[in-house]
Amino acid sequence: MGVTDKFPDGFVDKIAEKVTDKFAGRVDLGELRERVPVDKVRDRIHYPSLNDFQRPNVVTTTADFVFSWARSRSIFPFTYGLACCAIEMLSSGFARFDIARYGYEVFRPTPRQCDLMIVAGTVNEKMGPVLRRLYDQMSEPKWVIAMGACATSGGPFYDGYNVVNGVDKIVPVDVYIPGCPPRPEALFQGLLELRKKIEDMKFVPTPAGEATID
Amino acid sequence: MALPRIGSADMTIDQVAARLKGEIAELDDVRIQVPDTVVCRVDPATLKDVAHRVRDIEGCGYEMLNFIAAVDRGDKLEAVYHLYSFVSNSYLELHVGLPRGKAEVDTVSDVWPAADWHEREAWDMMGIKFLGHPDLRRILLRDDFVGHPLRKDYADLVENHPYA
Amino acid sequence: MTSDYLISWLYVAMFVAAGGAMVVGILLMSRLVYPRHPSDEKYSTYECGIEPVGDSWHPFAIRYYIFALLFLVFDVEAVFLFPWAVTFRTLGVAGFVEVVIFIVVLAAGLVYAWGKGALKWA
Amino acid sequence: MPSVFDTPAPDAALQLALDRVKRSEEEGRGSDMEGLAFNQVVVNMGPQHPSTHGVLRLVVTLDGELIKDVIPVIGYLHRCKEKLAERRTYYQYIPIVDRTEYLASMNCEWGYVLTVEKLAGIEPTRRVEFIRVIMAELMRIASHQVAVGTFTADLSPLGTAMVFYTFRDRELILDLLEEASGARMMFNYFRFGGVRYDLPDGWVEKCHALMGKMPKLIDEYEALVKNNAVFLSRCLGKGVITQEDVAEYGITGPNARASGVAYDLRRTRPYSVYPELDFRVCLAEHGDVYDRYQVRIDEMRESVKIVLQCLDMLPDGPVQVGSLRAPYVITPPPGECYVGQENPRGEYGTYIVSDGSRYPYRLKYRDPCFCNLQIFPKLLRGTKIADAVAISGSMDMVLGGIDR
Repeated sequence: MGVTDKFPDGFVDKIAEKVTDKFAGRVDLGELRERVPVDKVRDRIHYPSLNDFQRPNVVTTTADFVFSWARSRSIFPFTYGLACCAIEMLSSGFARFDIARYGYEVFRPTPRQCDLMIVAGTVNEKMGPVLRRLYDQMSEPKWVIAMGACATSGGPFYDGYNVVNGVDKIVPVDVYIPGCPPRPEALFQGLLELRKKIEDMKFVPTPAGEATID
Repeated sequence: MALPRIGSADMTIDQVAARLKGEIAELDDVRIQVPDTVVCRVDPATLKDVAHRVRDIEGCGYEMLNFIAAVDRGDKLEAVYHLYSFVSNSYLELHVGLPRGKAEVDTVSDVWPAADWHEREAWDMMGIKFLGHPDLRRILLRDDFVGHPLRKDYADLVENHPYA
Repeated sequence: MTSDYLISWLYVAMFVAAGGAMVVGILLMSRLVYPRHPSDEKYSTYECGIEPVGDSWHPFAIRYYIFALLFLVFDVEAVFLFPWAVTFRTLGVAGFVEVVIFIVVLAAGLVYAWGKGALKWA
Repeated sequence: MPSVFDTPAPDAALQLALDRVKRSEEEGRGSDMEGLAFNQVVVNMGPQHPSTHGVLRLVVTLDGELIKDVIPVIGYLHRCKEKLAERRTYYQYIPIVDRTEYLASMNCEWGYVLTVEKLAGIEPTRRVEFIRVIMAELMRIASHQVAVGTFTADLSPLGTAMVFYTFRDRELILDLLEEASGARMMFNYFRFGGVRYDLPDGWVEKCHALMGKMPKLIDEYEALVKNNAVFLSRCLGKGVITQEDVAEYGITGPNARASGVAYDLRRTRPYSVYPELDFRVCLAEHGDVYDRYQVRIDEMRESVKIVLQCLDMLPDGPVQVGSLRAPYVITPPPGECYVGQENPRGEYGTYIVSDGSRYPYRLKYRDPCFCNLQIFPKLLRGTKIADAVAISGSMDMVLGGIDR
C-alpha cells in the first residue's frame, strides 16, 4: 500500500507544485502545516516488544538483568546547571571528585542524547516552561535528580514571589539531594541511589500477589 | 579618546559640592555623605536637563552611572541615580521623588547608555515609567507577570503564579 | 580450478551477509526493547528550551555550499588514502611517489581556493 | 493540548527580533550578500546552552555566519533577593548575599557587611580586617580560576586541558576556605564587625605553603595557551571595549581594566586595610578578549602577593567586636548608604535604606555583571558566531548576580 494513495486525490501534486513554487520564488509554506499528522502514522504500526508478555519468563528476566546492568552503569547526565549547585556539579566532574568513577562523566548539552536530568539550582517561573519542554524532549528511559535545597523545595528562596517551590511541581523527580549546595560526595550518593532504582526496573513486572523467588 | 586619570582634579568633596551647587541651580538640599558622596534632590521635570549638565561639567563631570535604585517611600516613589566621576573620584546621588499614582520621569538612557537596563528594571520591579525609553519591557520577570513586586502594597495573588 | 575461485567469492558473500544481518539484528533488537512513548512535545524541535518560531524551510547562504564542496573533495581524498596506507609497505617507493603526486595535486586545489578567498566568510 | 505544528506565540524578545528582521528586509537591507535575497534567521542561544555559562538567553539574528543583532534576555534565575531583604533581619540576610555571585561569595558578603557596618557605625578590629582581605583575595583567585578555565575550555583543545588544571588548584583553595569557615562555597563567614570563627591553628602555615606554590601553578596555566595559534587567533582583536564604552555602560572590574581604565576600588576607594598593602593595579591597553584574559591572570598573581603580605602582617586580637550576642540583633539608625567593593567581576555593593527597624527597608544590589552585560549587543554585532562564544566567555558572567 503506497504512501500516496492514502491521501485525498490531488493532494500530492499540490505539494509538488507548492515545493517548486517555494524554490522558484518566496511562497510561504504555512498552509502545508496540516500535512500528514505524523503521530497517527506512528501509533498505527505496532512492533513486537518484550512488554507484550503478560508474565515474566526467562527471556524478560535475562533482558532485565542485562539492560538494568547496562543502563545503571552508564548514564549520560544533561548539563542543566542553573545556579550555585551547577558549580558543584561542575567541580564533581573534574579531577578531585571525578564523576567518571561511576561512569556518569559524559555530560551532554542536548536533551536528545541524555538520560538523566540533574536540576542543579533554583527553578523560577520564567524557567518552568523551558524545563518542562527540555524534559519532554528527552528520550525514554529518563530520570530526574533534584540537586540541592532549591530544586527540592525552593531552598533559601522559598518565599520568593517568582520561585517554584520544588521541581516536582514541573517534572516527576526520582532522587532528591539535600544541601545548599550539596558537596560532590552528596551528589555521588544521589547518583548511587538512582543506580539502585534503575537496577530493579523490570520489562514485565511480576503480577501482584505472585510469590517471587529472589 | 581616553578617560581622564582617576582623581586627576584633586578636589575635596566640599569643593565638589560647592562646585555643583554653584554650577547647577536645580539641585536642592545638597549635602555630603562622608567620605565621598554628594547627595541632592532633583525635581523630576528638570531631571533630563540636570543629567546633561551634570555629565558635562568640565572639572568634575559624572561620566558613569552606577545604578538606579527605585525606593518605595510610602507616600511617594523615589528613583535614586547613583553617579561616579572619574576626574574628581566622587559619587553623586540624585534623588527624584515621583507621585505614587503616576510615577513617570524622562529617561536618561541617551545621557548614559548604562541607564537602559536599570530603567527597565525599575519599571519591572517598581512600576516607574520612563518616558522616551527605547524599549521599556519587563527585564527580570515573565512577560505575563501582573503587578510590580517591590512595591510595599504588592499583593502576591495565587493566579499570578502558574506553578503555585 | 573454478571451485576455489567460487569459494573466495563465497567468503565475500558470507562477509556481506554477516554485516547485513548484524545491522538488521541490532535494529530489530533495539525495537524489541526500547520503551516507546511518542508525543508531540518530544518531537518538537530543540532550540535551547525555547519554542522555535518561523519556518526553517528557506534558502541558506550560498557560502555554506562552497565549504561543503571543499569538505567533500578532501573527504574523498582521505577515503582513497586508506587502502594505500594499508598496503604501504608492499608498494615500495613507487607507490609512495604516486600518492605524493596525488596529494600535491589536491593541495594545489586547496591553495587555489584559498587564494580566491573561498575560505573567508565575508 | 497544542499540537507541535501550529506556530507558537513568540515571547516579547523574540517578537522584537522578528519585527527588526521584517523592518530591515522592507528597507532592502535584507542581507549583505551582494544581491542574493537570503533572509535572516532568528535563533535562540537560549537559557540552556553550554557556552553561556549559566541561564543567559541571547536572541541572535543571523545572516549566515555573521550576527546581525543580539537581544540578551535575562531573568531565568531571578530569585527575588531584593524582596526577601524586607523579610529577613540584617543578620539572617547574609546567606542570601552569598548566593548572588556564587563564584565569589566571600567578596559578596564583604560588600554587604561593609555597607551595614558603615550604616550602623561598627568598626571591626585590625585582625578581622586582615582575615577579611585574605579570604577575599583567596576567593578572587578561585573565581578567576573558574573564569579563565571555562573561557579557554570553549576556545581551543589545549584550553580544555586548562580547565582541569585550574579546577584542580581551585580545590586546594576551597580546602583552605572550608577549614577556616566550614563550607566549600556558601561560607556565611562574615559578621558585622567580625568574622564567625578565628583561623584554626596551622592554617596560616598551610596558606603560606599554598601561596608559595601558586605562582608556579599560574605559569602552568599560561604556558598551556600562551602561544597556541588556535587560541590567539580567536582572541586577539576580538570584542574590543573602548574607554568611552567603559564610562557609558558603567563597566567595572577586569573588563574595564583591560581597556586601560585604572578603576580598581581597592585603590580608588580604599576600604579596610588595602592602603597599607602594596600591589599593582593590572592594566592592559587594547581591551580585546585576550587582554581581559591576561588581566585576570595578572590579578591572580597580585592576589597571591596580597595574601602573602597579609599573612605576615596578621596581628593578634579578638575576632568579634563586642560580645557574641551583639551582632545578632542590629538596628542601624534610619538613613541610606552605599559602599562599593572590588568583586572579581567588578564593583559590587548594596545600597541599603534602613528605617531603624531590624529589617532593611530597601536593599538594592549594584551588580557588576548586570552592568557589564549591557554592552553585549554592541560587541557582538557584525561578529561571527564563533567569536560570540569567545566574547561571552571573556566577559565572565555569573547569572546569579545578573538576575538577583
